[in-house]
Amino acid sequence: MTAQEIYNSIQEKFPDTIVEFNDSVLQPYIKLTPDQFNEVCQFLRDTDTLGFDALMNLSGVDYGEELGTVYHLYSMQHRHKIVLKVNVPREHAEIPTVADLWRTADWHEREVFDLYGINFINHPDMRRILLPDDWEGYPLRKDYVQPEEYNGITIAHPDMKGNSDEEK
Amino acid sequence: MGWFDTHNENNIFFGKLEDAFNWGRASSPWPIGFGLACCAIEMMATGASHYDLDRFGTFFRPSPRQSDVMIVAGTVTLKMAPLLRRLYEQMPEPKYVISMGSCANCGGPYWRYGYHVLKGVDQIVPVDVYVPGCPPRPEALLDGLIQLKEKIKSGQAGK
Amino acid sequence: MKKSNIPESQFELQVPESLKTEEMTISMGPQHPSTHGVLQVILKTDGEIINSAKPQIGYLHRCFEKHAENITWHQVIPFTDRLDYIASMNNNLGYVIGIERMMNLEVNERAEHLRVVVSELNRIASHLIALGTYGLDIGAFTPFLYVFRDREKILDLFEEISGARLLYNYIWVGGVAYDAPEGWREKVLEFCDYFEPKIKEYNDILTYNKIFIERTANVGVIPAEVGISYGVSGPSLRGSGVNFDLRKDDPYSIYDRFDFNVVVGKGEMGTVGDTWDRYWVRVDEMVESVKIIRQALENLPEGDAKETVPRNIKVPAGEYYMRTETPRGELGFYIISDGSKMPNRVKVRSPAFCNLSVLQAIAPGVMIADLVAIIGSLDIVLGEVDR
Amino acid sequence: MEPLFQFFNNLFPFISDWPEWLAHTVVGVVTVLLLFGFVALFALFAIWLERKISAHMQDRLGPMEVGGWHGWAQPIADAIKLLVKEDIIPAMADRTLFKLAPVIVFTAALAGFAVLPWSQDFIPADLNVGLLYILSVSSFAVIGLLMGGWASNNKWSLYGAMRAASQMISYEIPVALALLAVIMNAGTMSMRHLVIAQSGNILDWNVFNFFPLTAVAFFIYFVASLAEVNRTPFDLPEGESELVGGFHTEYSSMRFAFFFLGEYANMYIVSAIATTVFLGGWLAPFEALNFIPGPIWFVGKAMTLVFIQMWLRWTLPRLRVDQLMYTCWKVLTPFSFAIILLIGLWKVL
Repeated sequence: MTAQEIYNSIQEKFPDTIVEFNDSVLQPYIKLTPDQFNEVCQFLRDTDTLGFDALMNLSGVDYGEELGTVYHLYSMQHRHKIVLKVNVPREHAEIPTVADLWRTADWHEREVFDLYGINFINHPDMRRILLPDDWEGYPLRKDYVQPEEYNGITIAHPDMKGNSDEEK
Repeated sequence: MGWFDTHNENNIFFGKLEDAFNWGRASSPWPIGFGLACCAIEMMATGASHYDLDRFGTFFRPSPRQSDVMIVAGTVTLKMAPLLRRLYEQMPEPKYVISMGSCANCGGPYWRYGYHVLKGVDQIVPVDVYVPGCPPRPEALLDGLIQLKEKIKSGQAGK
Repeated sequence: MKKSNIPESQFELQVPESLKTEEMTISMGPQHPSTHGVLQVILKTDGEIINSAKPQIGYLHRCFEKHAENITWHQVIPFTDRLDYIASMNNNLGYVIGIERMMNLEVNERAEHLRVVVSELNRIASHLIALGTYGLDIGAFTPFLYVFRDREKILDLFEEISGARLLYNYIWVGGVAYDAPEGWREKVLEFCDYFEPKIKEYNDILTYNKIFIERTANVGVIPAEVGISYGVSGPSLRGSGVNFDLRKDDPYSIYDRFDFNVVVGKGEMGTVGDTWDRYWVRVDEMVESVKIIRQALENLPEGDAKETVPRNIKVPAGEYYMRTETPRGELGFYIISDGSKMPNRVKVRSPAFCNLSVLQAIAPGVMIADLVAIIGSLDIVLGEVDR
Repeated sequence: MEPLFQFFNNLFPFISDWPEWLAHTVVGVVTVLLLFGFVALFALFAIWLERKISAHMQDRLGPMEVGGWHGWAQPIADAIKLLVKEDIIPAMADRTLFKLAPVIVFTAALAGFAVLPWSQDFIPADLNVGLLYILSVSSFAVIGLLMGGWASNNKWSLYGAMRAASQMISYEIPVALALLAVIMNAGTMSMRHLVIAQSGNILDWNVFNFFPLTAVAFFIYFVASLAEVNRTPFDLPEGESELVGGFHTEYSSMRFAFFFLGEYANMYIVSAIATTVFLGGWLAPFEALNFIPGPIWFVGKAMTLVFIQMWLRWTLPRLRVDQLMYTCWKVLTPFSFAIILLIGLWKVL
């Protein structure tokens, strides 16, 4: 199935959720609203003609004004793929989880939460995964400032203070 | 500081005894099998057939209680640092630390933007020998170990 | 039609109610001989039987993605080395091809061939470590040293071509860092001749050892749909009988020109998808890799393989998800470029990360010794899990 | 102590002039010292040997540097190092049990040496229930392991201890039954008389006696004895890849060394029992070789079995707990019962 056809079938079922469809880039993507996202994913997975049974990748992205998550879906059966995007505002970053549909999303969403601070609604275990539980801030946001120390350990080496931008 | 350390200054017998002890310590440094990252693979390669650490009486122990040397092989992250310190504290005296690879020495390539990387394991445990490289070749680790032996024999290590 | 979701853990504990005792919580790792690095698994056990196993990761989180946003396109390559430090060449390849596709760059034939040869050699080296450490987990020490002996020979070849033993930084955008030195091709062929009979040696000492089979067959079965849902890929998924290999199914580089088989677990010793199958897929994949190497070297064109683009490249704005088949499975680089000299975002979809997440699904109900076998059979590299 | 006294009397005739109490005391003390020396030296040698053997099997060299020739001083250096290392007792450990455990393990191994018949004359204590004694004494070791694992207050140690207890107690049964098969024939439990009953050439040894029945019994004994001394493929109590160090995870310095020595001494004891019971003890395989003294044959045979134990260790993977129990209760025990039955029938018919 081509991206256009996938777009059409979503358009038919969930006409209000699609924000943007771009077919002219290397990998066509569909941008969706967060509202009915879980239902759309369920539809994509469980419709026989679509059959997206594998979530290849789930990544958080910082677009500047907005945060977003990008889902790369693949169908083992039909060997086609599609990219889904969901953008949310920085302050109130909440997206419905898809961890119940693709189990791999469980850890991926925790990772996005850990590094971007996007909260996934209905996720079974929304904790930090990579960083320690008492870490502050979301490091992969573009405006993240590296803290001075963590639990009494200096993060930046004493020798590199002052000349940090020299090598750039 | 044991009793011998304070009494061997002017005493031939204890001095010789201390030498014998140091020979024993230097001749069988058992490292704790504790790999952190890339360097751990080179550490394994050093222990394996081609380089064979066992020639020098070194073989890996799984438990910190039975080991003498901690080879910090790889990047120490801030999440790992307290655990590394605890492992060090679980080892019985006298104990030695070899810092293997750039990451353990100073943070290595994660020096600049590594918000979660400890810049040098010497911030949390005292290091006896630094082995440079990213990762160090097995020969370099062997050399580090021999340097440590020399240091133990002369009674300067682990202090 | 609504399909059922895969539950978090689908296996019921098989202990009779009358035998149940108090639950004990144990932390396995981060320093434990068989966690393959700094993985921590929180176990809840009932005697020897595991009720739940929750992997705790992040002890090797080295901020790769943050680095990638702050350094130039070329400077990211050495960092990709350090993701999956056992199979660095494959990691270089995935990232570099991603950029090349975004730039729409053609690579010359010799470089393509060399890339395939070094990737497959590295696949063998990586599978060798997987075999050896797996034997170690099961309690056999000697195979571990045998595989390291043979791995050294591959490392010698790599040292000759790239100058490094472990982290190569060899595959660059537009080509490779150095052309193969004179006589390298013959040495690789020599290695292939040496290596093929060795596989039989491993089979004798480990694969078909009765105790080894007893320990691994029917243990830690990953059913195909569970595996796919958890994002398991590579040999671990093929062990479950899924014929899915990106070298065939989503071809990159020049893999579509070679003739090789995709090895799929058949449940020869037990159930399809058990740990023995996953192990066996790796053993057999080494044979296939040798096949690919021979074909690639046979047609190795003359010419210059060095990269043709300047070091300070600018990738046109856009985004691309590039996935390649590393020894651990589907390694994806999701690269976003805003047209500047540095990437805007590089997200790594690491195979070991997804493979490890399946542990919580298949661990309940097995014994502690089996858990060790399962972790070993998933062949994780913590550098890649935590990035 | 009669044969022992005879032995020393032959060597040093003057001791018969001494008062009886003095002579017996001196002989006793000297024997104990000899045995202790042998155990310590043997353990050190076996550790060195195991490292060399494993190394050569694995395409490497093993200890080469310490002491010069092939690292012969390596175990001495290890011993010195362990001796002067800090002795850690974990804060929450049961201190008494923790200290006692390695002593019990080592003593149990040492006590077993009392009844080994080194030659026709040299046997420290010729008990008429020698075999029974050695079996019961060596099962004390399991108490030591259990105590050590429990007292450490470490969960991995506890697992190791539990595994050790279940494994060693279970495997006592096939060991005893396999030996019983031979005792039925020989009609004695004295270690010395068991060997004397095998006099002749190699075909008179018990292992070839009721061929193949006793040969199978020997095999069962050997397999079960591997489990008794926690050697691969039955090294579950300390299974490194599963339980870190098993029961000795928390042990450091000399206490750990005692566990280590105890393990190697136990290896020798089970091999020595097999030698005595099945392989003709100190006897030469052929009359023509009788000029070689008995102790050399005895130690030589036992060392061959020790070598096989090491060989197996570096070849085989480890079994799982349930498979271990399966092997014991559903394979070895029924087979040894069958052998006893068949030998009994053979004797009757």
